[in-house]
This record gives sequence, structure tokens and C-alpha cells, in this order.
Amino acid sequence: MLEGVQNDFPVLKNHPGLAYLDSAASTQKPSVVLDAMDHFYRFNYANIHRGVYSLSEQATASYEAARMRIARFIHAKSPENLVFTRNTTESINLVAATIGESMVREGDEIVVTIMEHHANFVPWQQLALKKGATLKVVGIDRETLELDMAELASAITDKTRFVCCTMASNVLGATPNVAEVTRLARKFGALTVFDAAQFVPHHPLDITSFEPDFLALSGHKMLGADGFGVLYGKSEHLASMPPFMTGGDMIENVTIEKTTYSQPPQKFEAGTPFIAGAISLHSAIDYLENIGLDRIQEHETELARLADEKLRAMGKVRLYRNANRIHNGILPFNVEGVHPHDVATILGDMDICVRAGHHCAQPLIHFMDEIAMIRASFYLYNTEEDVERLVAGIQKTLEVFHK
Amino acid sequence: MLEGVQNDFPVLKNHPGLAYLDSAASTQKPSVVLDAMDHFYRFNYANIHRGVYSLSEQATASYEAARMRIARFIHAKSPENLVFTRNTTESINLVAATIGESMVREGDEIVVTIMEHHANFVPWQQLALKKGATLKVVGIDRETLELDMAELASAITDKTRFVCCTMASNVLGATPNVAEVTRLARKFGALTVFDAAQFVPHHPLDITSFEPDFLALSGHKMLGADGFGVLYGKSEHLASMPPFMTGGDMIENVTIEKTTYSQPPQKFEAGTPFIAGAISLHSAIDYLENIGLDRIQEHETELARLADEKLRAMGKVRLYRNANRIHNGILPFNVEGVHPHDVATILGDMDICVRAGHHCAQPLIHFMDEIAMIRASFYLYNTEEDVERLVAGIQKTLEVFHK
Amino acid sequence: MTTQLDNMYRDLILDHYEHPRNCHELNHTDRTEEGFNPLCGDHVNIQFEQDGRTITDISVCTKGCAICTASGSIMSDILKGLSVDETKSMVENVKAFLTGDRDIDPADLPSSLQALSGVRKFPIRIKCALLPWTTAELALNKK
Amino acid sequence: MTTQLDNMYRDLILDHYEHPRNCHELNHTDRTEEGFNPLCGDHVNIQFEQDGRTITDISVCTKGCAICTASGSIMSDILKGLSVDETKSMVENVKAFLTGDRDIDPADLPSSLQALSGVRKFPIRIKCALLPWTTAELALNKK
Ligand SMILES: Cc1ncc(COP(=O)(O)O)c(C=O)c1O
Ligand SMILES: Cc1ncc(COP(=O)(O)O)c(C=O)c1O
Repeated sequence: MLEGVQNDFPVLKNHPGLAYLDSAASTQKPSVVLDAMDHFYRFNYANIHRGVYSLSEQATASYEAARMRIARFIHAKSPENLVFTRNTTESINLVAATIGESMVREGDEIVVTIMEHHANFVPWQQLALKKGATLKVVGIDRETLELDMAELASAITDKTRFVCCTMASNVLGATPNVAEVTRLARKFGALTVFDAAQFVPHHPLDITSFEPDFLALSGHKMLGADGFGVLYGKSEHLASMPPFMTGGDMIENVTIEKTTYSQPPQKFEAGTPFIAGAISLHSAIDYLENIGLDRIQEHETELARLADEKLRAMGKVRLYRNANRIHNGILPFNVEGVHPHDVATILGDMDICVRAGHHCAQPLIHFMDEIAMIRASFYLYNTEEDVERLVAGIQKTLEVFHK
Repeated sequence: MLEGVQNDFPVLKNHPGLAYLDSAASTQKPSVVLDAMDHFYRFNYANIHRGVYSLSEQATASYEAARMRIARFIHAKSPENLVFTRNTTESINLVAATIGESMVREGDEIVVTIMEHHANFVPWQQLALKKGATLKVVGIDRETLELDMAELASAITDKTRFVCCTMASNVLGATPNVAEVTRLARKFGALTVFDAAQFVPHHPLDITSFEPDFLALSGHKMLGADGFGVLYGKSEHLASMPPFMTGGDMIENVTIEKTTYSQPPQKFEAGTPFIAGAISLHSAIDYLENIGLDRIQEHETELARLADEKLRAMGKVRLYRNANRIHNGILPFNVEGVHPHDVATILGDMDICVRAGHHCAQPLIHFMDEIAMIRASFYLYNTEEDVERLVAGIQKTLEVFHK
Repeated sequence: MTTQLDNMYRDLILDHYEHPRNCHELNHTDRTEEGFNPLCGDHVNIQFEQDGRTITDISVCTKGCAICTASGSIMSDILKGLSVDETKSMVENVKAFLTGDRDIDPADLPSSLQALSGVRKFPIRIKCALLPWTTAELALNKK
Repeated sequence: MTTQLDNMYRDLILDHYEHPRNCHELNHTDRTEEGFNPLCGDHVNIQFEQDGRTITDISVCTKGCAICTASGSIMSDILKGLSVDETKSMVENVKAFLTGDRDIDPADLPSSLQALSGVRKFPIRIKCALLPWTTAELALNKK
């Protein structure tokens, strides 16, 4: 188990007794990350790319150093494969609105999974509706709660243009076999779009092992600032894709008649970006790798397993998970006869922070015949005490509802 | 003149001798703004909108309080008229990609001005090209360097769908008469899109006085964080416009077949936003209004006027401005026989931060028969010493180039 | 647990949650409306049977949290027998009471409603309590 | 002003900037290419006249900053008379020299190029110095 990391997180020090079990929604930030942002604003702030004075050069260098660091983190060939966005949602919308828009024709197919977060579902659904293409939704195995690979294999055909798949479900934690997904997609020339938002905070990621066409992530789910995300794209796609937004910083030349664009990634970064956001993610990755993602995984899995055991023992709690695996410290459950939202309110009142609802994954929740679920998600800064608090909170809930 | 505000800006304290004359590109941040962000991360951070625990409720309340504050700042009818974006560029792209996309047909016209920043030029140029519409570019008077209102009046016809106009040029500082622009546009039922990025940092803005259809601004140009911008839109437009990006936080209901969306502004805010960015702009507006935009204007205009006078007196400096007016503390100039980029490098070497180039306004620079210009921009934290430094820097430039 | 929370989950609320009233078939349905609360996935279906301007029967079926379900159930008891206009002003008053937008003397409201007052301390849950009422309003404003 | 800056704006550079060499009409043009640097609006137009694989004449016309203009002018003096292959390896070496990507002994380069070495201390200006060279490379790689 990880010891003492709590001290690195000001929110936890400032709220003794808080059980923050909502890291899958967004994580707290360690002081090194906050200090890196603050230092940037107090010592080096300037707009990037076009200033020839030292502040601007430093800011540009920091921004581009973050690109290199993130490239190294996911083993991208080059920093130029990384486009900086606001979040995973924008990253995926960018792909759908550019290469998606230009590639998908009437009668084509787009394959998604039932496990997708709305961010990797709605953009494809809307693109399919707009183009008269078919959205094929691949289910999960109701026993194992894992992606149904056989169904996926039969869903992909030579009409399939995109296969859009999460690397880790934000509800179930399940982690599809992305190498297999990629292999199946490639067989039919379909492009892959992976949502790594819930995966990268917990696992080392080496994209050379499966070579996705596109991959999206959010800084705020891995100790970085909110408002900063990343899109990885293969060079050949980024080079040929039209821009997403146009304006400053992404042009080569503008005349009254026409505009030519910069090379990627600049082509996709119109306007002043969130420079401090890039710096925050750089620092967050350093921090995470310094502790070690393996150790983090072990720690959070142990806590989730413990919570799972104790909640199960209460009899009135239904846990939605494959009994053999807990992934990403995510534990989805419901309390019998109590609406999850009431559970979360009671827990919230006791300073136990969990999420209740559809978790932006309505198709999955519906597929599982539920209206909503409670999700407790554990991360590196959680402790066994947090597990105790959660269990006590559920106990209290049962009392309030006379169960 | 404003006294002592320099002390509020850590960058200036940490770089004694720095003459930061690039505020039109991005401003430095006062410590109250940095502290507000930092406090949020250390005490209240959580994702917004869907958490039922107190951290998330507080974060949501802060985010929405920022919306109310900004609405009050520009006199919007309701906070719901404000969509949070990354920057002015995204705000304008949002308009072009939604209502622009659905309204503009072949043969229609879009009117822009030659003074636009690329952010309010390229999206309209590209929309016109895509739709087979005509982009009409209204010039400026070569004498006064102000928007040619007669040309604008004759450019707008009943084929005009959008009139896109800056409220303050980032090169010349010129501030078109927006009430007149709106009146002309409305006569023909055209919608107005105002770029207020360079206006709001310097002037009180009461949109009830001209009732724009859309208006865009960036937090980072008015002491707020980079990565946070705002789009104002009239309610009837926001209600009928399709969404820009889709995903979490902007949906009402998602089924496999179809998606229904939230009401504005949520409809346009897909994914986790830059919550701390909203908080930073809230705090920045408090700070600015506390000092008073009128006093800021007076201060920066006085400094720019002084610099103008001294540079003119050197004989070898060509200033591009209407001799009667200096706006927004912006001073564009060139040094005879020296490329602006070389000037900026020499100044930069002396810790005088100015910008050289086309300032993301190539059509204007071209219209003025230049390749590039130097721009010194003054703001509340500049001093007479900064003017002296600028003048000394230009003196040095002339010496290096044996002029 | 705070007393505020105790206040919200009163026995009356829990009773209405466990045994919601008036979810049934109507003889004939004059107006109907569905309401969603994306936050908790609450869903409410409301049907009115009218005789002229008077509500003769009402069905409220909720799939949702305790607060929303109880609020809908309590509402169904209150609205029966009211005129359409009385209903509209009742909805207005309940909205003002729950949101605190306007000062409402609780004594002016049916006493069963006071059980819902605890929700006012939980701003994010007010929507849950409001949903049946705003949905009823939509139904009544339909042409 | 720092000595680094002095170093960049040496007299030789300024002389080439004020009097750029070899911007002229060619007898016949075998290859031509234009280069832009969006940063400062630099623009360079390069034309080659060849006899087989040897460059017999070159025209370099620059509208740009001192560094870019001088770099183009110096380049035009250096490339004349070289073979296409020699030119390519020269461009390679100059790029490496300016960016510091590879260790290049300045003694291996034409002495006039050393006047450009000052730019290495101004990373953002390296692009200005490189533009003529990369544009020449593009021209020579054209089929
Ligand atoms: C007038 C004007 N419009 C738009 C922009 C673009 O702003 P941003 O980069 O924040 O999108 C700028 C800033 O450079 C500007 O000066
Ligand atoms: C799997 C997954 N994808 C996408 C998202 C969306 O992330 P963001 O809101 O940062 O765009 C989330 C986070 O909620 C997620 O868990």
C-alpha cells in the first residue's frame, strides 16, 4: 500500500475526514502540480509561439516540453502526434468533425461499444445520423461484464469506417483487449478511436503495442488541471485531415481569398491555448511515474477489493462487477430499495464523495436494466479509512431507509 | 496615473527591469486571481454539475457564480446567455459551425472587416468557401485608420446573413461604432458577431446599448487564466442552434437511437470544463472593476501617448495610427530600414517585450502595404519607466543598424 | 449525519417513497406529460382527467429517487379536485417555497408539503422535488 | 544589449541585409521554390539554373528580416558552382550547424557561414536563418 501520499494533496489536508471516492470523475491535484502552474504564472507567463522575448520563449518551451513529455508517456513516435485540446470530449469531437466528416458516407458503418462514455458515443451516433450511416453498438457479456469480443468481430465489416472503443469503462472499469480490437478493425481497413480517459491514470500505456489511429485523454483525471486534454493521432491522418477550428496560431498564410494552414499539431490548435494546463499535465505525469503506475494500481485495487468484500457482506448491496477482476479502482453498486441518488446524498452529508447517476453512460446503464448506479472510485491517495467510511455510510443509509 | 498596481503582479516583481508591452497578446495575472485559482484547487476542487457532495456543489456554485458575474459585467440579460469556451477563437468557431452552418446558403453573403483578427476572419472565409457564399471584406479609411462605415453600409444587402466585426482592432486599436454596425445589419436581417477580445479589457461594455446577436471574449487578455473564453448569444439563437460538440454534461437523454440535449448554455459545454478558468475570470473582473476601467483606460492611453510622442520625435519611426486617437493602449509602428522582427529581437534582448509580425491580422497588414509591424501595448501595470525603456530600445536598434 | 439530512428523509417522505399514491389507469386522459431529471435519471409520467376546468383524477408514476417520488405522490393527493387555475397557482407557490425565490408562508400550503421543506437545505436535490410540479405545469399549459 | 546579440547582428550580416546578393533574373530557371516563415512574415523565392547536376546560377530574393535575408544572400554565394548532391549535403550541414542537432566543426563550413552562428543563441530566430536553406532543399528535391 502507498503510504503518505495523502500529504501531497492539499485538498485532503484541508478537509480532514473527507473520503474522496470520485476520482473517476476528476482527481485531486498534488501540490507539485499546483506549484508548477503557479510558478509559471508568477515567473514565466506569456503567450506562446510568436513572442521573440524571453518570457514568451520560455512559455513556448514549457508548452512544447509538455508535448514531448506526454509523447514519451504514451510512447508516441513524435510530439507532433499530439494535439492539445480541452478534454477527451473535444479530442473525440475533433476526430468525428474532421476525418469522420470526410470519410463516412451513406451506407457506411461505425462500430461503438455499449460501454462507451457519452463522449465516445454521441459524436459517432450524430455523425451516423447526419450521414445516413449505421451505428452498430457492440454489447458486453452479461456474466463477465466484459466487452463481447465475438460480437465485435462479427460487427466489423468492410463497410466499417471507424471502431470506437473505450480502453477502460468509467462505470465497470472493464478494459477491453485493445490489441485485438485494433487487429479486427485493421483487417477491414477501419480506423480505431480509443478513449483512454480512464485508462491512462492507472496503467502504463505503450501505443506502439497496438498502434491506434486516434486516442484521447483528459489531464484532470490524472492529477492535472481541468480544461486540458490530448488527442493522439497517426501522422498520416493528422497531415491529411482538415482543421477543426480556424483562427490564430494555426495558419500559414491568410489572404482575402484563401487560407493555408500550419503543419500538425498547430493546425488543430486555433487560438491561445491553456498553456498552464500543459504544464500541469507534464508535472502530473512526472509525479505519477515517480510513484509508479504499477504501485498505484496495486494500491487502489486492494482498497476497492476490500470495499467490495465489506459491502457484499452487508447483504443489501448489489455490486456490478466481474467477481474475478477489479479495474482502475472502480466499484459500481446499488443499495437495495434505495435510489442511488439518495444513497449519494446521505454519503455526501457524511463527507463521503461518491457519484450516483448514469455516469454519462446511459446506453450501458440501460443495457444493464438499471436507471442509475453508485460509483465509488479509489485512487492513489485513498486509504483503508476511506473504505471504513464508505461502509459506515452505507450502514447509515440502510438505517435511514429502515432496511 | 495608476500607482502601485505593479505590486499586485508577481511576474513584474519577479522580473525587475522588465518592460512588458505585450498585453494585447496576453496579460499578466494579479496575485488575487492566482490565489483564487490556487484556493479552488486546494480547498474546493471537484468536477461540477453531477456530484451531490459538498465539494462538487461548491465547485458548481463557483462555476455558475462566475457565469453570473460575467453576465453582469457585460450586462447580459441572463447568465444563460453565456457559453464558456476555451477562447475567443472557439467562441467564434462555435457560431460559424452551428448557426452559421445552418443559415448560410449558396449565393448568400457574409460581411467581415479588413481589421479582423484571423479568429473572426478565417472561420467566415471558410464557411463562405464551403457554402458557395460570398465573403465581403469592408476596408478602413487610409487616412483615419477607422472602419469605413460608408463601405460597410453599401456592403450589407438582403443577402447578408452575418456581419462579423471586431469591437477593437488588435493592431490599430480602432473601435468601430458597434451601434451603427448593428443598426445596418439589422436593417437587412443579418446577424452580428462581435469580437470583443481587445475591447473588454479596456472599456465598460453594456450590450443592451447595441444588442449584438453574438459576442466573444477571452479571459487571458483581461487578467484571467489562459484557456478560458466566453461566447455571449441571444437566447433565441442559443435555443435553436444545434450543439457544437457532443458528449457528457450536455445531454438530456441518450439512447442507442438518439440523443436529446440540455438547455443552453449546457448544450454547448460538452465534457469537463476549465472550472478554475471561470473562477479566474470572476476574480479578474472583480479586480478590474475595483480599480475602474475608466482609470485603466486613462492610464494606458497616457503612456501610449507619451511613447507615441517620443518615438515620433526620433524621426526614424513610423507610427500607424490616427493622430487624434489612441485606443486600448495599442501602438503599432515600424523602424525605418529595420525589419520589425529584428527590432523585437533587440528589444527582447533588453527585456522589453513587444510583438512583431502580422498579429494574426494578415489581411489588414497587407491592406496597409506592410509585411509586419511592431506592436507595443500598454496596460494598467505599465509605467513611464516602461516608455523610457522602449525609447532606449529603439535608440539601440538604430545604433545597431547604423541608422 | 446532520439533522438537516434527518429533516429531508422524514418518515412521511419515506412512506410516500415506499408507497407512492395515485399511480393508476385513468378513465380517460385529457392531458399527459413526461418529465426527466438527467441528474439522477428521475422519470415522471403525469396524466390528468378533467371535467371542464376541474381536475377530476390524476395519475403520477415516478421512477426515481425518494425525494422525487415522494414529491410526486404528495402532489397527486393535493391536486385532485382543484381547478386548472388553482393548480397553476399551487404549482407556482410550491416552486417558490422549494427554491426560496419568494417568501411563502408554509401555513398557506397543504401541510403534507411541509415534509418536503428539508430539501431546501440540499440545493442540488431541489430539482428532484420540483420535477413532478414542473411537469404538471407543462401538462396544464399544453393547448 | 548582450554580447550575444552583438554577435548575431555582426557587420557581415548587416551588410548582406542591406545589400543582398544574387537576387536577379536567370537565363533559364530549372527549379524554383518559395518559402514562408509565418512568424515574421519572411518570404523567400529561390531559383536555380542548372547544367546537368551542377548549379550554374542561383537567384535568391528575400523579403524578410535581417537574419533571413542575410542567410539567403550568404547561401546564394556559397551554392553557386556546387553540384546538386554537394548542395544537399551542404544544406544538411548548415541545418545541423544552426540547430545544433549534430556537432559540426565550423571549420568544415564556408567561413561566411560563421557570421550566422550568433543566431544559435536565439532559438526562435533559427527558423529565420534556416528558411532559405530549407527552401533550397525543397527546390532540389522536386522531381
Ligand atoms: C481582436 C482579437 N480577436 C481574437 C483574438 C484571439 O483570441 P484567443 O487567442 O484568445 O482566441 C485576439 C487575440 O489575439 C484578438 O486580439
Ligand atoms: C471513459 C471516459 N471517457 C470520456 C470522459 C470525458 O472526459 P472529459 O469530461 O474530460 O472530456 C470520461 C470522464 O467523465 C470518461 O470516464
